[in-house]
Order: sequence, then C-alpha cells, then structure tokens
Amino acid sequence: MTGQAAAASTAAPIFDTDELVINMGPQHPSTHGVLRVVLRLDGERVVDADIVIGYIHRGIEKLSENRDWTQIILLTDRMDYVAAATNNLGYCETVEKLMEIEVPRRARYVRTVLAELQRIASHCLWLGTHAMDIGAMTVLLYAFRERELVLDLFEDYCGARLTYNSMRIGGLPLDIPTGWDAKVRAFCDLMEGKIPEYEELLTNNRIWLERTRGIGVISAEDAIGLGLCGPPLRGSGVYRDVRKDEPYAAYDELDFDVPLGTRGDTYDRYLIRLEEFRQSIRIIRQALDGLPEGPVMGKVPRLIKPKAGETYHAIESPKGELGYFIVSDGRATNPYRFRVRPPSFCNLQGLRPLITGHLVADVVALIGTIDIVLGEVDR
Amino acid sequence: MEITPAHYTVLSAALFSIGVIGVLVRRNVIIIFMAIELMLNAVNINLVAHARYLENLAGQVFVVFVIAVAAAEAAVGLGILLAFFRNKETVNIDEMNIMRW
Amino acid sequence: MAEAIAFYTLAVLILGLGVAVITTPKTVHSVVFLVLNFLCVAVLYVVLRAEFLAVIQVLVYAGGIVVLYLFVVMLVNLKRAPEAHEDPRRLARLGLALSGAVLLELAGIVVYSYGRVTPASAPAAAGPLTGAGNTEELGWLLYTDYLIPFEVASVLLLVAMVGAIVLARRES
Amino acid sequence: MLDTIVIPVLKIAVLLNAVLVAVTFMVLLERKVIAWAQSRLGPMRVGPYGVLQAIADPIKLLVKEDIRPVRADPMLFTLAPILSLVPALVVFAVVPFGGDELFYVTDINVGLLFIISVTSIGVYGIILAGWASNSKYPLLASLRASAQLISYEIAVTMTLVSVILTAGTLSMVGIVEAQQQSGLWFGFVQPVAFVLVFIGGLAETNRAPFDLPEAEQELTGGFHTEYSGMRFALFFLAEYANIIVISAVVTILFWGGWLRPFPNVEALAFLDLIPGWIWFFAKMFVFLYIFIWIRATLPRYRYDQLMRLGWKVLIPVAIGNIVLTGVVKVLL
Repeated sequence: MTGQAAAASTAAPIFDTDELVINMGPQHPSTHGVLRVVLRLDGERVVDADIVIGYIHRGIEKLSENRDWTQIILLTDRMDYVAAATNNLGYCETVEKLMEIEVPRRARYVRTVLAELQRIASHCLWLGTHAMDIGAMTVLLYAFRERELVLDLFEDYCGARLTYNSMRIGGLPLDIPTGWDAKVRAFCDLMEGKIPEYEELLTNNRIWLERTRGIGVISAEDAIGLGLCGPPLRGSGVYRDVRKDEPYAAYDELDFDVPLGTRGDTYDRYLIRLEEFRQSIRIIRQALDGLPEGPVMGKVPRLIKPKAGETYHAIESPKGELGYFIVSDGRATNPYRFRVRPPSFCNLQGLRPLITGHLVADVVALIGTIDIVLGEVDR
Repeated sequence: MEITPAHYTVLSAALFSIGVIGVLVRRNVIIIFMAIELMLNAVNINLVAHARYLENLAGQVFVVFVIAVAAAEAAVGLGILLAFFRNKETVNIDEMNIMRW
Repeated sequence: MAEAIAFYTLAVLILGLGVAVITTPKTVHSVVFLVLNFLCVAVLYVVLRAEFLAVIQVLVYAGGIVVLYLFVVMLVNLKRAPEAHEDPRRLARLGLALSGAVLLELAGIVVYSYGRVTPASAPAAAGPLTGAGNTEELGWLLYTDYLIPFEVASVLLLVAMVGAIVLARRES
Repeated sequence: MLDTIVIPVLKIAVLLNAVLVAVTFMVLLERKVIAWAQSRLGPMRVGPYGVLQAIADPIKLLVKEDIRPVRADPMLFTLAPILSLVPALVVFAVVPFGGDELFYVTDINVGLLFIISVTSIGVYGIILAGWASNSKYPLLASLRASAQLISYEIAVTMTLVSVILTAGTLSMVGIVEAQQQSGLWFGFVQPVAFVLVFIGGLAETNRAPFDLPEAEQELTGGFHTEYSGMRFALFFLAEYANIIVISAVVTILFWGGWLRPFPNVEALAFLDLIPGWIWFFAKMFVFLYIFIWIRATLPRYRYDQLMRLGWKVLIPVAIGNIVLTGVVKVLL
C-alpha cells in the first residue's frame, strides 16, 4: 500500500458509499444543549437519523426517591431549567393531590400568574433560539431582552432568576411583594407591544416563510401516535391543553383561548407559540384583576408524609404536558417511586420522523420547533 | 535578449511534451485529463504568441474556441468519469477495459 | 529586456508547475498546481498583449474548468491509489520514450522553421497590437468572420452541458 | 523609473494598508451597527466607544495559538487562506477611487472582467480549506460554498454584460466617464441589473441571508471550522475585503463612482466643492451599511432555495435584461 492509499483509507471514507454520516452534537451550536443527532445524509438530505440522549442525565428521579418531599421541589427546578416555576407547580400540585390538601385561592391565582410568566419567558427563549437557528440573529436579542424582564419579576418575587424553588406543598412560601402586581401589569403592557416587533421581523418575511412553511409537517394522527404534546400537538390541529381539559391552579376560573394550527408545519407551531404569548398576557391580567385576598399557604402537616397510594397529575408546561407520577408507601418521608413525564422527551420522539427526508438546514429548524430542553429530556 | 516567436514555440513544445508524458505515463484518469488541459494550453500559448507577432487576431479567436472545447471536454469527460466511478470504484485507466456495463 | 525577464520567469514557472501537475502523488495537489500553471499562462498572455484572453483564461479555465476537476477529485475519494494497479501490458518507459520523441520532433520543427528565416525578415519586431481595442476587435472578429464557428462552439457547449447532466445523474 | 516602478509600488503599498485598516474598522462597524440594531451597545471596553477594538481584534488573532489538525493536509491547509485573501486584495488594483490618476493603481481596458475573473479564484481558498481540514462539516460547507459561488458568479457576470452594453467599455474609469457623459447614473438606467448584482454580491461574499457556507447553526462555522489564529484571520480579512470590493464595484457601475449627484446639472455645480473621492466613499459606505443591515434583519436561506433563486430567478432575469438592453440599444 502506498502512502497515498494509506492516507486515503485513514481519511474518513466519506464518499465510499453515497451516504455521509455526520454527528450533530453533543457539541454543536444549535442542538440546544447536549442533544446528539447522528445523521445519515444523502447529499444534504437526511436519510435516517439516530437521536442519542443522556448526556446530562443526573438521575433526578432516583435522587428524588431519597429526598424528603419538600427537598424535591428544588430538584424539579433543575429539570426544565428555563421553566422552573411550572416544574415546581406540577410537583406541588401532584403531592397536594396525593395528600388531598386544599390550596388557598390566592395561592392558586399567584401560581397561575407565575406559571404564565414562566410560559412567556420560556417561549421568549424558544423564539430567540429558533429564529437564530434559522439565521435571524436579531430576534434572539429582542426575545432575550423581554425574557430578562420576566426574570427580573421572578427575582423580585423569590430572589432567584433561574432556579426559583418558588412553591411549596400547600401553597407558596411568600406572598407577592407590594407593588409586584403593578410591575407585572406594566410588563404585560410592554410585552404586548413587543410581540408585533417579533412578528414584523418574521411572520411575513419571505425567507422565514420559505424556511418554515411545509417543513416538518406532521399529521394529527401521527402527532397523537407519537405521543406529542403541547404546541407541536396543537400545531397539527389537535385540541389538547391540560389547562382546559383537566384544569389546575386557577385556570378553570379564567378565560383564554387555545390556538390551533391547521397544517402542522413549523410555521404553524411558530404562530401558535406567538399566540400563546398573547393568551398568557390575557390570563395574567385576568388573574391579577381577580386576585383574591387571603393566605397563600394552606393547612399542611408539619411532617409531610402522604399515606400509601399513588397518583398522576399533569400540567401544561410551556413545552407541553408535564406529568408527575408519584407512589408513596406511607411509611417514609420520601417518595417510594418518583417518575416524570417530561414533555421535551415525548416531543423528541417526533424528531426522527420529522427530520427524515429533510435537508441538514431543516434539521436545526426542526430541533428548534419542538422546543426541547435537554435537562428535562435526560433528567 | 530579444524574445522571438521561437522562444514561445519552444516553451509551447516543452509544455506540450509534458502533457504527452502525463497522458502516456500516468494511470489516474483525472491526471490524464489535466495533462490534456496542459497540452491545450501549450497550443494556446503558440496561437497567442503568433497572433501577436503576425499581427493577426485570428490566433486569439482560435484560443477562444479552444477554451470552449476544453470546457466541453472537461464537463463530458468528468461526467463519464463520475458515472464510471460509481460503477467500478476506480479511476485507473487500465481498469477501464469494458465497453458497457 | 522587461519582456525577456517576464518570459523566462514565466517559462520556468509554467514548465515547473506543469511537471508538478503530472508528478505529484496527491491528485488534489495536482489540481492546485494546474490552477497556478493556468494563472501563469494568463500572465504570459498579458505579456503577449492579449488581455482579454488572459482574463478569459482566468475566468473560464482557472475559475471554472479546474473547479470542476477539484469537485470530481473530492467526490472520487479513493480507497486505494489508482497507480497501485499495475497493468503488465502497460509500458511506462515506452511512454516516456514516446514523449521524448514528440519533444524532439517539435524542437526539430522549431529549429527548422525559425532557423531558415533571417532575423530581418522575421516578424518578431512587431509592436503591440493596436492599443486598447483588443477586446473590441476580438469581439468584432468573432461576430463577423468567425460567426459560424462561434455558433457551433455554443451548440457544442450546450450539448456538453446536457451530456454532463445526463451522465452524472444517478439512475434511480 | 519613477513613473513605472516607484509610484505604482507606493500606490499599491498605500492601497493594501488602507484596505486592511478599512477591513478592521469594517468589522468594528459591523459589530456596532448590529449591536445597535439589536438594542445592545456592542464593543465598549477598548478605547472610547470601543473604537480601538479594531486594533485589539487583529492583535488577538495574531498572538493566538495556531492549530493545525493532525490529519490535515499541511500544504493545502496553509495555502487555502492565502488563496482566498490574495484575490480579494488583487482586485483593488483596478478599482478607481477617484477620477484622477492618483486614485487608482491602474486602469486596464478589461477592468471589469479582471475583477470578475480574479474574484472567481477566491473559490479555491474555500474549497481547499474544506478539503484540507479533513473534517466533515468543513467539507460539506466548502462544497456548498463552491457551488454557491459558481452559480452566483454566472448570474452576476450575465448581469454585468448588460452594464457593459450600456457603457460600451470594460474599463472601470471608462464606465464612470460613460455615466458622466450620459448624465445619468446607470443605477437609474439599469435598476434591475443593480438589484441583481447586489443580491449576487451578497451571495458571492457569503453574507446573510446567503451565508450558508459559514452557517454556524448548521455547519458549526463552515469551511473555516478547523482554522484558528492568523489563518482564520486571513479568511476573515478576505471576506470583508470582498464586501468592500462589491460595494466599490456597485458604486462605480451603478451610482456614478466619484461623480456628484446629477453630474450634468449646472445648478448643482457647487457640489463639486466636495472632492470626488469623498462622494465615492460616502456612496460605498451606504452599501457597506446595507450589507450589515441585511445581516441583522434577515433569516438565512436554505441551500436548495438559494440554488433555486440563483438558477431559476437571477439567471433568467439577467438574460432577459441583456436582451432588453440590447434591443433598446439598437433601437436608440
């Protein structure tokens, strides 16, 4: 074998077959964390994809089985770390359901406000990164500018900006600070003016339309079959929103619409999330208007120790249906079994059928459109 | 130190011979194509040089045609090469001994 | 004097790069040498007052045709060197000898033809072609005296284009 | 001796330095303008309002560690950045910054073709960089880049034919003089050609929305993924030098180069107080600004859409424009 032959065979035999295998991630600018996608390409077209997860698996579920019930709230912060408040909410409500604790009405309203603020923050992050993946860099900065304001509100409320640990079993640790509701209202007014700014940059932009219309189409049957949830499911026109179907917190007392898509493509999912901004603002305003007086903490026993039993409870996190399944054996001060149904993980199921047949450039758009957080996928 | 057409002709002849060596000695078809391009260029040098010294632009016109032919040759030749490579995984001219596949 | 310096420098470069093209083991390097060779030839055209051709040489040859070669070289990434297969019927030495014969023959022609013309009658003293209008004159010739060859060339290019697409397309 | 060697060499030296300095400030301008578009401040630390960032960046790149992947092809890996920078600088030889002989290195009778052909050499830098890195993303990016460059080169060259038809010359100075004689900038005579050339210019310089070869989100940085330090800086310089070239060429071909607005209207003669080169740089600056503005605003095209735009829209329109120009030229 001559030197050249040796060089040629050690150099990745890229064009030996007609397929090229490339490894997207875990270090890649647009896999939103440490997702790894092994793509088999024919030219630039994706023939098949293998999705590898587990790079930030921290064993949160197992850890939770060795923590007492209150300590787990802090762990849930670290699952979907861009939407910690909804994670807290889901967990606390599940335990409350298990223990049949009555949560004061004021606490439920404040929780709703927090959850919707969190939805705005999470969608801001999604919008910015999704647009950035498709190359519109300015939207990223605009969206993060508004997300910053939400984080400021959270900081005002609980002192933390990312991992809030903002709820307790039975209610809230703190009542809202004075003047906080006025600040939230001011933010809502401001945010309402900013949504058209994003829309101006994207919604009718020809390049944006070409990059998202008809890309990653998924039919309603397929979406249900794949177990998608949240905006990807609603983008295909399936009416499913836990806030409406199984109301929790104060959603049954508030009025809002669930936006639905018709074509089930990336553009529809984009429109839905933009509409959810508006709906969230609407919910926050109603909740603040109707904010009842009263305590924010219900009657909770000193030692939280649910009686033996199991329960499943789901909420609508910004990314979809976030469910907690908890088994208590009634003896220990920790759960016997703790299991999370993370929306990001379920939606990630859809990635492979979505990207197959599309181009490499679409892969990043489609990873963006299902809006995953790897912390939640791996847990 | 005056440069005469003879100088250019000698240069052209030498370059042409290099091309001939390439075609006759190398077995990689791509290299052989490139050697042919060298020969075409040798011819072009000759044409341009004589166009200048005979004050007749016809030589330059022919260079334009030669370049056009070279482009056509490269396109078709490389197309055949790619089609062949897809079937036999080789660019060795000695292994190109079949008339059809 | 200036022309002599330019000529000899370019001649050395052209021949050296030409030899490099056919001797380098790596095909990609060959292509790079070929580009450099063509650029030198283009400069030689400038010396010969054929600016338009020089530019065309760079644009079409260096910027177009050789890119095609480079593409093919990159697509045809070989597992084994094409030279590894030795055909016993192939006679490289004979090839070299034949090439030498061609060179000798060409040299003979040059010596024969230019040896007989006396320097006085040689047209070597010709000055630069008329001024700046090289491109215009060339265009004029192409569209009048050489119109039919020009059209034939364009048809040839069209055929080549269609042919290349048909050949390179994958049968599915 | 003085006229044939000393003065041209001096001009070249001044021009090269000016271009390189302009490039560093162009980078600063881009960072600043994009920052303002995104409601940020941009570089603020080095010097007042970050002005000295333009000096700090090259210094940083110069002293950075130079990394060459083990399996890279040493010769081509070194050659590629050079091959991409040199053509970008060489074209400045025929760009006239003013009407006086002082403002251009040379005026050759095939100036415009010279620019087209020399920029077409720049593609080698990109292809070879991708190939020599011996890495998949750069290879993919370099294949994209070369296909893109060649396609858009065809469109731009086709379009320029109609400008050449209008001007009747290939000389850059001659084209501006033709605009002076006709009293009308070619931008008004050939608006379609202007738009096509500008779009093609965006694509040829790999700028947003056609920046696929360096699409960070898809290809992790494109063909120069494996490059670092000064080698990377050479690609960077080449890209921005090319942007300046395109802006200059567009200014010369369509917006009268160094001519003041309405060059034939006597009433505006007072505008001649402003020297031609200032007009030139002002116009060029507008285009540089538009380049940056577009980058801050638009998403990126997908590869197949880019190719479709090039082959199915720009080239047919360019051919139509040639035919139209020819017909009008014959009729008038």
